[in-house]
Amino acid sequence: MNAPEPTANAKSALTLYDVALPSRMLIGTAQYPSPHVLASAVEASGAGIVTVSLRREQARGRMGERFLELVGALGVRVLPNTAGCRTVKEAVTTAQMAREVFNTDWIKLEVIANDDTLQPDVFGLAEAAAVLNADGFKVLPYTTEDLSVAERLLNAGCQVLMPWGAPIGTGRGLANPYALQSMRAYFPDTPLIIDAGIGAPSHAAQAMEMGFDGVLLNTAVAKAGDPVRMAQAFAQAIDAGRAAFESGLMGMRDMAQPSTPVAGTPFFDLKRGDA
Amino acid sequence: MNAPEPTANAKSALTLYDVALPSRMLIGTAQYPSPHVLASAVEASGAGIVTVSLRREQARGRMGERFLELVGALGVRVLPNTAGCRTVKEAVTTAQMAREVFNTDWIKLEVIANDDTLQPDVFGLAEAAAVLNADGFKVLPYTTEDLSVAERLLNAGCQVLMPWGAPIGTGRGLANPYALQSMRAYFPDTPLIIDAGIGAPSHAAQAMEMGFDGVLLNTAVAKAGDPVRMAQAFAQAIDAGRAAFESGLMGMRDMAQPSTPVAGTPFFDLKRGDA
Amino acid sequence: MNAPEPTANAKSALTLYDVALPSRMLIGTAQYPSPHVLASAVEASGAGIVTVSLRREQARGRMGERFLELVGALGVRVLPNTAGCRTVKEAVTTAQMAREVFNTDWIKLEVIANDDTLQPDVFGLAEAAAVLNADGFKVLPYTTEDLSVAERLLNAGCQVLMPWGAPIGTGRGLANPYALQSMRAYFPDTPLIIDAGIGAPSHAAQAMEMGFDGVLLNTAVAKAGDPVRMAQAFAQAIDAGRAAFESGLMGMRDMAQPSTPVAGTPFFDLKRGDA
Amino acid sequence: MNAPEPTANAKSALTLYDVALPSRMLIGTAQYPSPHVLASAVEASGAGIVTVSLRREQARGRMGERFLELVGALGVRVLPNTAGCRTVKEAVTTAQMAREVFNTDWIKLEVIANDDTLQPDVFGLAEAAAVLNADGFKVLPYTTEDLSVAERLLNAGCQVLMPWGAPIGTGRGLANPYALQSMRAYFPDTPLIIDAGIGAPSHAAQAMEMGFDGVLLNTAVAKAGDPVRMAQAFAQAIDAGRAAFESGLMGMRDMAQPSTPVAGTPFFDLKRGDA
Amino acid sequence: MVTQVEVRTLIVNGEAVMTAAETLADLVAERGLAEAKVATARNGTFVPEKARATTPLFFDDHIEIVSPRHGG
Amino acid sequence: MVTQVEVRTLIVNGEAVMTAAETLADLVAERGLAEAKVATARNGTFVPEKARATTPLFFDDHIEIVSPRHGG
Amino acid sequence: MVTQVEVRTLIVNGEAVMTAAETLADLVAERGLAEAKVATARNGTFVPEKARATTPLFFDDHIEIVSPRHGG
Amino acid sequence: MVTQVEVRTLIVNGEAVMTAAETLADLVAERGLAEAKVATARNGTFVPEKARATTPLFFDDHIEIVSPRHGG
Repeated sequence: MNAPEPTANAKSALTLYDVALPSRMLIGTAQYPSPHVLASAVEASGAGIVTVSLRREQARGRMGERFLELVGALGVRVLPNTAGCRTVKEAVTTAQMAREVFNTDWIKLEVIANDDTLQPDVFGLAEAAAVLNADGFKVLPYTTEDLSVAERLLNAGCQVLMPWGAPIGTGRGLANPYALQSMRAYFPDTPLIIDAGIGAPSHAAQAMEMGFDGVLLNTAVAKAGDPVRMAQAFAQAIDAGRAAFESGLMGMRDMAQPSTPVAGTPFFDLKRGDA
Repeated sequence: MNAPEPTANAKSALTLYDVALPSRMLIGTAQYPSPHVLASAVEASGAGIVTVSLRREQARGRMGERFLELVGALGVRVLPNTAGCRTVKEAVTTAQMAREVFNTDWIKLEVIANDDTLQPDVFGLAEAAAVLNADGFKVLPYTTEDLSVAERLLNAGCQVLMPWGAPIGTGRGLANPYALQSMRAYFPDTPLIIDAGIGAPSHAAQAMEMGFDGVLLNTAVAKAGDPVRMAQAFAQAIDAGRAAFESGLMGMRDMAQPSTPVAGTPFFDLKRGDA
Repeated sequence: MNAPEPTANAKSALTLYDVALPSRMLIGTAQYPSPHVLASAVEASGAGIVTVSLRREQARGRMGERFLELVGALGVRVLPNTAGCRTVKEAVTTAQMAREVFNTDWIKLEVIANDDTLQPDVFGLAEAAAVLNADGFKVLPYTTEDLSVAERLLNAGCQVLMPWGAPIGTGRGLANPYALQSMRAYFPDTPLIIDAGIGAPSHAAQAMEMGFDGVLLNTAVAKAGDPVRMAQAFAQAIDAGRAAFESGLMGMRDMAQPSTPVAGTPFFDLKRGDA
Repeated sequence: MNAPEPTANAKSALTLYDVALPSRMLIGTAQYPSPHVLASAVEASGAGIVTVSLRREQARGRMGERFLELVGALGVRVLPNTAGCRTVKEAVTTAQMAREVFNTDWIKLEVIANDDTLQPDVFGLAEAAAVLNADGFKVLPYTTEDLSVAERLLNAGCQVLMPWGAPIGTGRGLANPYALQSMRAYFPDTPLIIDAGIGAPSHAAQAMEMGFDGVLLNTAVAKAGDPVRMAQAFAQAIDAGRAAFESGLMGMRDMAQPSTPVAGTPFFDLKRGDA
Repeated sequence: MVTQVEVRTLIVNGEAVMTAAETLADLVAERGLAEAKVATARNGTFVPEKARATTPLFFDDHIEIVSPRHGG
Repeated sequence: MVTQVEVRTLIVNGEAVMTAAETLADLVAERGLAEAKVATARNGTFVPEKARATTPLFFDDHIEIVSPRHGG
Repeated sequence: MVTQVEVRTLIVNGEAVMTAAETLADLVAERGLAEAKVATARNGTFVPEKARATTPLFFDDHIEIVSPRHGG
Repeated sequence: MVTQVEVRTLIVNGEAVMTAAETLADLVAERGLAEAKVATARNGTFVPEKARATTPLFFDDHIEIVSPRHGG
């Protein structure tokens, strides 16, 4: 049977903060048409980590409880975010609240600079990362491809970085593949997860082919016509991209080169005769 | 169990010339490090069609026989090509020889214009296609994204077109995605297979996301460090791209848009107070 | 008057069909807000060739006469087109009518394949080019980047080719720079003019930097907010791109390299001390 | 002498720190084959600002004096840089030394993060900018397209920003045009100069078409085969790009649209008859 | 004596036209274009100016009369 | 004897609220959240669950009470 | 009695070959390919297997004998 | 009477230098740069021209003396 074996990549599974994960895909839990679709999409993705958030409680806490039950049933690790935070203090307090409620010291750290691009405020990000690392958190910072910011985050104790592909929710793919390639080359040993901006499986595959360690996405799955099938498509594409990276991609050439052998081509002498 | 099911796409399998195929991937048989790797790569790809060629016989026909046995054991359909042909007559005669030896009326028609780009000679291609269609062949022409050439080929009786992604063996991916998208839109009902130039799974996924019906490739698998695993990677990427196309991809946006809900963001009033 | 001086590049001026031209820019005469703006834009462009057309006469021939007067006053060479022609016969007859009315044997040959892309029907184009060359015309065919079509046109007697940048009126710039670069390399001695699809001066400069011999455009000037100034902008960009091509562009590098000298950098030892 | 006239764009000339400049081009003084070529290239560029540096004195100060004389004779404003500085202290001290020697309070502030990309250390940059602004400098920071860094620099008192196009000396053009466009939109009123990475006039024109206020470059001119002519080519391209921006560029379209009028096309009824 | 004039229906520039013109030159003159900068074709084939006078017209002929216009 | 209850105005989750709660634990209980999976902050600083009972409330305190939600 | 055999020079697969074969079938057999999976062309035109025995060979004929091979 | 001159080892522009100069101004003059267009720093801190004469030198001081050069 010639079907691709999804377990084939088991030996190269991703390890973040000493935790071995079953997949290089991380998936968000927002914007799905229904809790059922969310659960099915997460399952179809094979992701070992889902991102979650904290929001002001509603309906006497019932909403939060139902969500926790839903996520708990998925059997995956939760990664709370600090989405929407604009300052170091907001991000730190949100992280601390998340640690208590979600019972995890992992945090996807977002400190947002503006509404147009939702890009990280790299100063706030670095400062919050230092505070949270000192407070015992395992910080996964949402950052840019900036090497000086990356270095600051690593020095602050982060062991994983999550550079953006493109602004959150734009679905543009890798806006600056050249800089991302530089980042990959500059930090060969740091787990780097592309987070945000991924719009299609081909984008995710491209990131993996470049050697990134994983991809975190949400909108492209949740807002697909069929989120469950799209989740599976991304999972396949991420596996494919990683396998390609590990299998050794051919280089690009400027000039064409026949695949079929030239030696023994029939009529070759006739041609010369014609010329 | 959250593994992607490779059979999920069964219902959307590709049909070419009324033949239902198990996969949207077509794979070449040239340039592999060994017959064993070739066989394993084809199997890993799940492809239902492999391309083959005719070359001047060597070793009293033993070479051809061994190759036929190898391909026969794969249990797939063979698609002979006319690689290396420069004229209509060469291509037609090669096709006729192939029909006899391979016992199939399918032909991947190549009429090559020059060595630098190995691009089709579109005039010779159209003429040879007409001759071969009249002679009862099922022609799969290797062509460009040119709509006027495509129309001529369809009028000549071709029911499948195989536009290039980029010149053979370059691995550049889709050199002109804009024109290929126009082609897809202009011929919504014709099976269109991207043939040549594909260098990475992400390229194949992109083609499928654009709505192409399949991908034919050779060098990117055969020349990979690990061809077998690369074949599987391409198979996954092609499945992923097709699934994404059928599942409805999100559109691209210029402005960022939060995935995590904005409503209920903590500290929101504090922020206003600060401002 | 701030018009660019067409003599600036005198020594590298373009020669087409043995006619020396004062500029590498060719400009269309359609879609301007007024005849006055048209005249001023052509003048500002410095172009030595303007394209014109034939349409069914209106107002007892007055319209055509006024247009001829307008163009005549510009002191430039007219290049009639066969825009809108779909068949060889239409294109040939239109060319013959144009020769009589405009008193020139130069013809911009267009044989259009479809309305979506307005791309050349490459078969009709090649056939019409052969007919017109035999009839004594100097044919400037609007073609694609296809090398086999180009070769056919040259064999038919064309001494200039005009490949598209992108479909007419789209303003997308060079849709397939890789293929255009191949074309330039493959025909080093044939005058190649990029015709259609140019939307901005940077597109025109890019084409010239790649070694193309000239640029023909219309919509990007005529539909600009200020067509006269835009015409001049294109003229400058085309001059700039050509000058850059002739002056020897630096190559691209992957790694950064300081422009300011490294030797003698102050504090260099302090740094080592710190490290 | 064929130098472009800097007064051509007089009404749209660039103003930085209340100083009106004759040109939107800024040019570096390094890497030229000879002092004479340097002087001629600067003159041909029409630039009103040249960048200079400080290096350890050699030859009893004669080298510096000759360079100052050379630059003084150009009649342009000098903009000293802090190239090669890695720390805030180095950059601040270098700026202070430059102020004394060059007798200007303008400084192109560079704080470099690493040798691979020569990208700004955005933390050091922001801190040094604050120190230097407080010390009375007019700071022109070499920065990235990062909006949060930009905001920090503006808050520190910078009135001009100089985002990179691509890493210094790579000649790649605009590596992330999407993000640069966001930056332009986000800071509509701040003078933004593209600094570094520009390799060809078309790159410079593109930046200007996007609405950037100027371009600073060095290697692409100094390392050209003919630096003087290349300098002029860049000047033209920058003028062209600015003029295009101010003249209102046409939008891009997906579908082709005839430039020649459709109404009155001959043979139109015949065609219908044929169909 | 009464001269009988034959009137034909032609398609001129895409529109049906009734005319008594017997040659293409007549037709061009009838439309006030004798001196105009126009070119002509009959049934898709170019008719040079000099040949118009000797080019007869028949029922349902398709005539094109074109003049210079802006173009791209 | 009458016990006098002091009522304070707080900002809870961005809205002005009148409450007699004297501690953050009281407030959480008053809103029916004593057993709920919520986390709390007072004036921008995290208050762990165990500290709520010893966290007094003052006029115009800004209190956040948050619970799990989907996120990206 | 002596049978005289005529020997011809052909171009087979691009190389000059001296052969006594009178038909294409003879030539194929002479090369040990009678049972092999090969296809043939004479002077650029396909010769089906069944027609080989009736296909005579002449001086300077260009013969192609091809067999299956890998291809892209 | 003999004046005893103290000689110090400094790092000037990255190289170890033995000098009797007591001030930065002395050092600059010693190197023939009294009239030259140079700027100076001591241990990473800028020393304006006017302050050189009052800037003493100590063992192992790091001195930078820089002059204009081309730059990008």
